[in-house]
Amino acid sequence: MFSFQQWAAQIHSFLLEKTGTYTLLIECIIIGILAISLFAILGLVLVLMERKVAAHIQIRMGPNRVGPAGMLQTVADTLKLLMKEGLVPRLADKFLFNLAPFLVMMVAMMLLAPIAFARGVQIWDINIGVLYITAVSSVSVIGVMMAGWSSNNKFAMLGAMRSGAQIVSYELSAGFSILCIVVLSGSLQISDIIASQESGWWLFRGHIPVLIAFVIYIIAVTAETNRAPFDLAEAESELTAGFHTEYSGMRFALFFLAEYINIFIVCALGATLFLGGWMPLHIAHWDGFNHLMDWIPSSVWFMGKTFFLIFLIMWFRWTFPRLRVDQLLNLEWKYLLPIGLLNLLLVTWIAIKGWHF
Amino acid sequence: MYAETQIISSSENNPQLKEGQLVINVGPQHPATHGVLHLVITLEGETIVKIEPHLGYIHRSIEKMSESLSYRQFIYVTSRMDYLSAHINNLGCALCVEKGMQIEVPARAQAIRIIMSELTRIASHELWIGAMAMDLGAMTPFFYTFRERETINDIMEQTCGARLTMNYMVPGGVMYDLHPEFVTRVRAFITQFKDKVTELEDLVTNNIIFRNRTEGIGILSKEDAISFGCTGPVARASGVDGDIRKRFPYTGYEQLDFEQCLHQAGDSFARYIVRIREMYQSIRIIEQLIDQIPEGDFQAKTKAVIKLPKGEFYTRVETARGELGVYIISEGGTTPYRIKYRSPGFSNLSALDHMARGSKIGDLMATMGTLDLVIPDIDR
Amino acid sequence: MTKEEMITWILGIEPAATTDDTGEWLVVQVPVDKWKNFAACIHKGPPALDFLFCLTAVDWKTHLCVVYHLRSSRTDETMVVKVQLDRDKPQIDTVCDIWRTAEFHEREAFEMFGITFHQHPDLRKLILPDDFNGYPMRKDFEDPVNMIKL
Amino acid sequence: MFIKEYIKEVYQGVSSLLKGMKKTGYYFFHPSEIITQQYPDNRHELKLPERFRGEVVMAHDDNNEHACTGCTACELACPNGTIKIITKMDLTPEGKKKKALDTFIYHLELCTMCNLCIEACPTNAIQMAQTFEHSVYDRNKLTKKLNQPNSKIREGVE
Repeated sequence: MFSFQQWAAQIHSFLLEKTGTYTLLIECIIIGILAISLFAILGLVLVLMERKVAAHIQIRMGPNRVGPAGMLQTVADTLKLLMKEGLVPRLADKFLFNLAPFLVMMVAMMLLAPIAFARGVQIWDINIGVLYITAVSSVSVIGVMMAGWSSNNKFAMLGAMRSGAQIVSYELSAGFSILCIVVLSGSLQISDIIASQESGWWLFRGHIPVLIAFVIYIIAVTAETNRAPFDLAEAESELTAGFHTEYSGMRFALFFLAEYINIFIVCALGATLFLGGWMPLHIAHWDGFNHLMDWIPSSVWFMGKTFFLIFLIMWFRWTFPRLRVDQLLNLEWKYLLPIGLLNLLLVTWIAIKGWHF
Repeated sequence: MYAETQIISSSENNPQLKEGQLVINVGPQHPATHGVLHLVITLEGETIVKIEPHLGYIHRSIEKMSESLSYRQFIYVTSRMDYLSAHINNLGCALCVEKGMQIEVPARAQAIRIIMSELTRIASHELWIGAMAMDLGAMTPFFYTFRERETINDIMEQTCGARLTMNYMVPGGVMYDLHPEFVTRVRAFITQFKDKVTELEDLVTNNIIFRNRTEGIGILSKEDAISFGCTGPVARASGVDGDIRKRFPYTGYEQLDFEQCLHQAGDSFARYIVRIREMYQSIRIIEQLIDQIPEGDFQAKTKAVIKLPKGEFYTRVETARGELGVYIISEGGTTPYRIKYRSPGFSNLSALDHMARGSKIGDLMATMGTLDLVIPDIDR
Repeated sequence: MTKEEMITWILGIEPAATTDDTGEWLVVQVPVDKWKNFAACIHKGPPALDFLFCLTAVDWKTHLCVVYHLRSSRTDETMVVKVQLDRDKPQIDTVCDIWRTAEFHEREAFEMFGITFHQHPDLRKLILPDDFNGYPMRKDFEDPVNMIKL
Repeated sequence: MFIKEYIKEVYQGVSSLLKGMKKTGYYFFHPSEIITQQYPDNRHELKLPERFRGEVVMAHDDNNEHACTGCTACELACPNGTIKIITKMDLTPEGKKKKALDTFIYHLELCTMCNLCIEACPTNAIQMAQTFEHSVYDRNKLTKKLNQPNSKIREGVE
């Protein structure tokens, strides 16, 4: 069976043999390079995917000129953005203006650490993995606010303020949905959560409350990543481009990339929590079926689930109109939060009684 | 005589602004203004305190231009005013010239004119629905409505020779006869339209986000609609029965059976619904005519050089946006002495400030979107 | 209401007005100083001419003429009111407190013909640039750069 | 009941959203509905309607003859000054002087394709062509001379 785990072990022993004490350092560098290249590839793939999904929903063909079936379109776009001049407005706060895209990007990179990509492929299996993700992802709002404030542009400023209100409120709902799974699996560690889904994914085992938690999670993370229909921070028909109005060239590309990386991470987390991460589809006591499912590599399972969720979020984006600011907050505080709280109680009750499958 | 316009200002350098207020410029380059409309908006947080339109970015002074063009030539310029209902603009001008010349238009030409006008109206409303949904953040309906609009454009292209600025109307009738395939293609379009327009129900009309964004937003009362001179769907959504086709019928609308779509709510959703229902009425009008277009001439015989008698002539037609008035003052020569186009968008725009005050910026997009502003129509 | 009835109604309001019923619609000429009062009366009605659907000005070379097209929103009475102005110093009272649509139309007439509308709340240029000189819709307007004579 | 209405509201909202997603999902999974035209690739099968107004051309027959008498009706009919006709004096076989076309200048960059010149032409000498790819790098190329060199008026056209 194909597995990254063996490779990793082989490389590790090889390095240990050759370099001895520097192994850790070299491994860190390798991981860093891998993470950055994963970022680049993910960015390219996700942008292309978004454009293709949008095109097909909108009865168009999407990019189809650069490369076979338009596959290299995003590469060309990236090259264009690299060559573009990065303008800084005259009265902008230059330090913060330049820092903001990197901050947003760094947050996205840090979030990558506890994600389990396949069986045994995880950068850092921290024992508070879920907490770490919720904590770090809130830092990205600082980058957005920084960008909006330092641009010295009223549209950017309005967008940043909206984004602040939005992300801070929707983190609550996302947190409650995550807590549901934490309660069920009894651990904050990503590997433990995945292991707890050995006999079936939580989405199927947890009755309706987990289903509700999943829906709330998807809505909340759509809002957290500033995606339509919650893209108020960059509502183009109202605020032109919102917080990144004044950004151009590579700085803009970093924002753009960070948005897609964030989507990937929240979807990966959603897949891990609700759909078992890299865990193949297992049904308790069906050993033959489970064995068959194990033949599909775990990385394929993980990527498949994550991209399914990403597709779902893209589908939202190209279907719905945008909400208004007060409606957005109403949705959170009047609907999602009360439902989420009640739901958490239900899930806890289920977990205590052991009613889940 | 007048105070200098301050385009960009904040509370620091503008003593008129109160603490906490800020001024933003929506336009002339802004995704929501569909053209080069420039709105200077005073905000308090997200709430709109005042809207001040600045016009004229594409003012071509069509009125002045028309003073030097002959009565045959000036018609084509009006296609460039409200380019989405170019046919109806042309029709208004042709009717005004015919009124001055006192010529009778053949029955066939009249039927063709009505069918073309109604097709134009459907095309315009289709575009509007797409563009308005896009203003509210839903990108996809735009493409679905454009698919239907494209069919109309193709029909227009086949018969009139152009897709947008047709210049199909001439004084005394239409420029050429219908294309042989016209009738079958229009029938096919009607089937397609009835099939596909229901998609909008799922995507836009019943969508809870759309409903929340438009219901109760940008309310224009009946009294205000009259006072601001609003016409067209904007006025009808407020309950003003001002459909020119019904109240002051022209070119044979009086023989047709159709309803004037009225709504009493006066909010953005009412304007949306009125336009949707109007498309169905347009289809109804086309259905009545398409099978019995009278035979005969498509153009009345006119002299090569048209001279209007001395006097004043005013005609009004119902474009997709409202009442277009063409006011020609003739001194008896080959060119008009003065032409005034009473454009619907200009009056409708003046109500924007009243409608949007006190609402959020997001609501402004819903209000402005449902006014269906076409900027060349406002600027002329 | 027939044209004859309207004429008697109008002359009852404003004896100085002259009427002309040869055209499609009744045309009333009102002296400029009586206009504001007259406008308020015809707006009140009956028949309430509450819909000002066209406001424009015409340059007759000897004088300027402001033309108001009015109709009732309930009934079909339509009336054209013309007010003659002095060409060198055109001044008239605003009617935008009676028909609010007049606000924009008067601003347009102001910049295109140079007519001053007294008590207009915001009489600034609407369409033309702020530093534009001259009144382009007047017959004697010449712009050697942008106007192309065919 | 407050709770009942609350749940009903949520249910109606969610179901309206799902209906919209069903519609867009239908199009996503039905690529046959795509209406994009691959424009520069489909050039050879692209057929414009015969009435399409692309540019004004003057038809010449095999003998390099056209039907333009140089009457300037089109020039007068044109609202934009797009057409400029230069005439010359020809000698007829009988030795009489006769006005004839020298150069038919057509400014494509001014033309709005309003068709008024075609309508005005008494001899059907000019027509609208269906070409539409008019972009050039030099604006001067848009000023065209419509009559071909050494062409002359067809016999019998008055």
